[in-house]
Amino acid sequence: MKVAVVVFPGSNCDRDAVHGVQLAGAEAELVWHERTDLGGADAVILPGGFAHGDYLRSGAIARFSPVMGAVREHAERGGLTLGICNGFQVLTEARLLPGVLRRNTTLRFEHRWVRLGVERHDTAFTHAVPAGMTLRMPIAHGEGAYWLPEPDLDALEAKGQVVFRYVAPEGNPNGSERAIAGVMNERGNVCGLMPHPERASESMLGSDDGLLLLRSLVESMARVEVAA
Amino acid sequence: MSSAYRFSVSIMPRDGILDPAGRAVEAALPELHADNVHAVRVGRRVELTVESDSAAGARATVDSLAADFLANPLIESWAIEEMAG
Amino acid sequence: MSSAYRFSVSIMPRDGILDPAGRAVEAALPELHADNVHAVRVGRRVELTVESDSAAGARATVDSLAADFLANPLIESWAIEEMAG
Amino acid sequence: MTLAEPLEVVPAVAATPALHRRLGLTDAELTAITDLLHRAPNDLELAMFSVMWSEHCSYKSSRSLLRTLPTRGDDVLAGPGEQAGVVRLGDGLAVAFKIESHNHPSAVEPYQGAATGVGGILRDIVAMGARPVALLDALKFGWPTDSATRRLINGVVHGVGGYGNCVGVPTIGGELTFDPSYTANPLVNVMCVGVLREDRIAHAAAPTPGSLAVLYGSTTGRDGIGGASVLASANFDETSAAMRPSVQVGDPFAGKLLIEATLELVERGLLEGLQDLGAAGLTCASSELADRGGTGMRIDLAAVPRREEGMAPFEVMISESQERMLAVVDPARLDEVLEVCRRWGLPAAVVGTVTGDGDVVVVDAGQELARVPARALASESIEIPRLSSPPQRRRNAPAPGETPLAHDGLPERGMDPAAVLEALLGHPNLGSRAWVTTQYDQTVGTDTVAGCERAAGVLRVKGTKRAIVVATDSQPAVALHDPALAASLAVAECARNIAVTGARPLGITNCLNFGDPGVPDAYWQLEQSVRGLRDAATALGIPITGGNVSLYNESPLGRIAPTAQIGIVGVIDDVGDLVGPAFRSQGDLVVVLGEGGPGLVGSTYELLAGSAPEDRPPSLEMTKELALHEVLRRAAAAHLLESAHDVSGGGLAVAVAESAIWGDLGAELQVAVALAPAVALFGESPSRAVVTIKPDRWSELVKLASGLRVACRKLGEVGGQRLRIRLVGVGATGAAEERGAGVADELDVALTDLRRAWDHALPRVMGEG
Ligand SMILES: Nc1ncnc2c1ncn2[C@@H]1O[C@H](COP(=O)(O)OP(=O)(O)O)[C@@H](O)[C@H]1O
Ligand SMILES: [Mg+2]
Repeated sequence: MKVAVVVFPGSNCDRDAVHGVQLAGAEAELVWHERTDLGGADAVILPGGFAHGDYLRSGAIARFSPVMGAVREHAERGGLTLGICNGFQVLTEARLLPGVLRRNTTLRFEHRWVRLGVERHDTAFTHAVPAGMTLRMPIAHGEGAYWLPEPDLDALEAKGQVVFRYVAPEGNPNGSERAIAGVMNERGNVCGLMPHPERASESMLGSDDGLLLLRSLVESMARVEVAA
Repeated sequence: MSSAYRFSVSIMPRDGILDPAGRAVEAALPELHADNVHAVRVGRRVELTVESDSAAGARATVDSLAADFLANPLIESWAIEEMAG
Repeated sequence: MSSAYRFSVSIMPRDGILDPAGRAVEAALPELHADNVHAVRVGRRVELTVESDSAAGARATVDSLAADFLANPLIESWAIEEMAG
Repeated sequence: MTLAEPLEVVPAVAATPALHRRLGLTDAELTAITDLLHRAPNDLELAMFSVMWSEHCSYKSSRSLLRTLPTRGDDVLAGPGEQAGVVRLGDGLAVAFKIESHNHPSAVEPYQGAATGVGGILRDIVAMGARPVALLDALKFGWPTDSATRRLINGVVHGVGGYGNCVGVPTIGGELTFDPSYTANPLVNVMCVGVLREDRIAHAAAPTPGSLAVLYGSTTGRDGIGGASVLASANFDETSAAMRPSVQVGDPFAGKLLIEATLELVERGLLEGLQDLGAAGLTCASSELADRGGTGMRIDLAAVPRREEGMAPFEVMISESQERMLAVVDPARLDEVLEVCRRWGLPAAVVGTVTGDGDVVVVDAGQELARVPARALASESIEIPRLSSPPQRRRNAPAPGETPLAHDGLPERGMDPAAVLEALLGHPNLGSRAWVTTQYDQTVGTDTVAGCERAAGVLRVKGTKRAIVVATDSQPAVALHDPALAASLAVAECARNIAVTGARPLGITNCLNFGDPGVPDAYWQLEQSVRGLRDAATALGIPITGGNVSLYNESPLGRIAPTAQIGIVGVIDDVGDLVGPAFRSQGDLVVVLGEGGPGLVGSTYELLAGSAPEDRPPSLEMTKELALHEVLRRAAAAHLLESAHDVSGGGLAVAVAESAIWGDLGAELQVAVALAPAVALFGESPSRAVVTIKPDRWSELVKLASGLRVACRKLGEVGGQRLRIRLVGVGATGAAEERGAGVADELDVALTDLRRAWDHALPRVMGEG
């Protein structure tokens, strides 16, 4: 079982994601953005960073990278796809996930340890998280304010697509609508979140709560049938 | 036989969408003794040159570039202008 | 007896000054099948309303705001336009 | 038109001074150049000399002083003269580190100045073949009471973050100090730390004639033309606004690609030599590579990839366009090198050839435009002897043996120690830095064990048990009175920050920020600081592996406080031995190691309350400092310590309060007052640390400390949600009588109040709290 970690020019959490996946017990391979295949990986992670400098809007340029064709196919076949931070931004720009990540309402880059409430424990990305547990992880981004028009937010919540929310005591760090920190697609195989589980995967670094998410992904990989 | 057309694309937050950057400018105005200024919105401007056989073709290129790439239609509106010269 | 004047301020990297955003956008164009586009520059656009007794007074306010606050003359140039309505 | 036109032929309006002067060269320097070349230089050569002989590149006023610094050590793999110092870490790994200033560019364009400062120091580290793993930023501003200063602060902090966050290097420390002397001349000093394999160290030399010089990274434009000579070595004022030089703009995205491409080139062993392009651009890189290799280099201007049209030869040669590197490549490996650059999307071109004749030669379209001995531009550039004289009025530390003042003559009357403690914690120089540090990515790289907000940043090294510990400090307030003492104090404090974690120091880097060296008392400040730096480093046995000098830090408002910014990198061999600064558990004993002395001058307390006219800065005894560090390290290795925090800004009371705030646990303590309560509680006398231990380890700690002659005194116990400090002893009683009735002899304050003061210190002054 293997996870592909996509490397865009400007990705900077790619090696961190590989390290996290290894801690979760699976193999990981870096896949350069010019490739048009995922090397037969069972799941794919779009890591954090500043793909193509994030100059226009976060993720706007990366969405057109050649590898995104393969990511889209993988996702459409039901393959597990996780976007972390910049990876989440790329997935929304590519319309693989709903919503927009706007500039933080603080107008600043925010590096903070936050706490995440897990709204769904029955997903491929969260099943290892014990019920009622909140997760401590860092955020590190300038554009992470989740936004959708009101009616769409209602629909998103009704369909159970909100997976993570910022909760007390630190609360909502970036002005996200309804404190949304992470969402998934309707089918439940594509998920994105702004906080960094891979940076919270060893207690020495302050928390290992994030490892629960990576372990969920790795365990789910074995179970998910990806259509040929 | 193509010519060069230069355009500007002005991309602004859509009406009704919160614009924290605009608000921040407004908040700074009193210190600058410019409290007679309000309704500030902050957006982006992109200038580019298109090589095309026709003005219409050039315009079509910018139209699609703006809608698919330069702006995010969910939150931004945009206006395209041909620039002199 | 003051009226409201609305202006746009277009702020662009000065000629000769590196424009990393423009460069990154330009580098991405082939993947968008838009290799007929070049000379991309990315800047900012600010829209604002000034209350003033006169058009000239309003204009003066925007002039000084642009030069002292909105733009840095060392690396940016700007153009001010009065907007209709 | 190849060769030297006599200068008189330079078309000049009557009032225009000669070209060499406009380029910042003196008549004497022109004569020296003419002697070196045995002829008059042409304009291009003059431009090359002007940038290479600027203070920034030549260190012409400081070189003779820097030579006195201790630079050797068993573990030093590269010292001063390289792009960065490199010291052995263990397990076949080494650390590269350096600190550098970007003061003047940041004053002009705060965001870009700070961002390109980060980019520049990152490339120095990468040029050693190291992967950057940490940044620290030491920032100095005037009081943020006006909107201009606040914008400056905002711009600089955004700039540091804008570059560092984007390239994915965590910022794990720094300093933020406010002092009116920095109002018009802020200091932006950035330190970078990188890790490399010992056997993969890259050298900035071109030893083999016939090898190729490959310029890769961004294209060359007119960025920072004149930056080296105008921005970095002349004071600027209103009048220079007219001749504003073109500011460098950073592109962190290109910077990130440059890092990755360079590390791949180094890792695959494709390079013979490597240097980043910083000040003086291609002129500096080509002449230094050749000079260090004992060779020459022929640069073909036509081959340089450009961003702009119509650039003059001198513009190409001195351009400071960012994100560029010059690599020396064996022709047989050229294709591989170019392929790596192409894959990372970086323009690359062969722009020169290494030659055997010792000259840097510039050609364009087959025509020779300049020919200068590489060593004349680099290692043998001029030195200027400077006059030194101490200023009239100053207050230095008491000489050894001199009796300290019995009483500091403080405004004790009416002092409520709890209110003073809250004021200190809420002081912008001491309060929480979160307003700044939350704008920096501190955890990218998944190695950050401790980021900003602690005395030292700690990074574990994957694949080993080790951790790198790093800190930066300065003492400008003391330096106004005694620059030598201040430099020593900064070294001592910085090394103490390393020692409290249990780590041992590996090397020192420093950034010397001073005024105009042509003014004798400004030069005296520099000279004294170097002396203090040397003495402290020698006493602690830590080699100085590099640094940076920034002069002409003056504005119409005056000269900055002399600022020797010290950075130290240390290692802890087993990260399991790491000690943190926060109180850990109820019932732990609070112990102070080391003994305080008098002297409130230069302290934060002095900023609030003033000091007596006859008072002095505190004195420093390096043997005591070293002994303290030894106790801290051994105690950490023996797992004696629950926590350890150094006593520095704000004194003992602030040290205890910080440990309490971070641990969310109060304490009940007794402090003996020998001189005056303010000295005991808030004096910043060095060589002290506050540690906590389990009660049953007390005798072990006493034995260890007394064996090394370090005072060890029980203060009390950790517990509760209040900080209570009872003042006891001679000084307390006397002072209490003087203070009169109704004033507490006891400090008793809730942790929540202390935390609130500390949290709001910066937001309050930045107008956001
Ligand atoms: N500009 C800054 N950037 C990053 N970290 C900073 C900055 N200023 C201060 N810090 C961090 O805040 C903490 C407190 O700084 P300081 O009071 O100088 O510490 P100390 O007195 O222990 O040396 C340190 O961890 C320092 O690294
Ligand atoms: Mg300090």
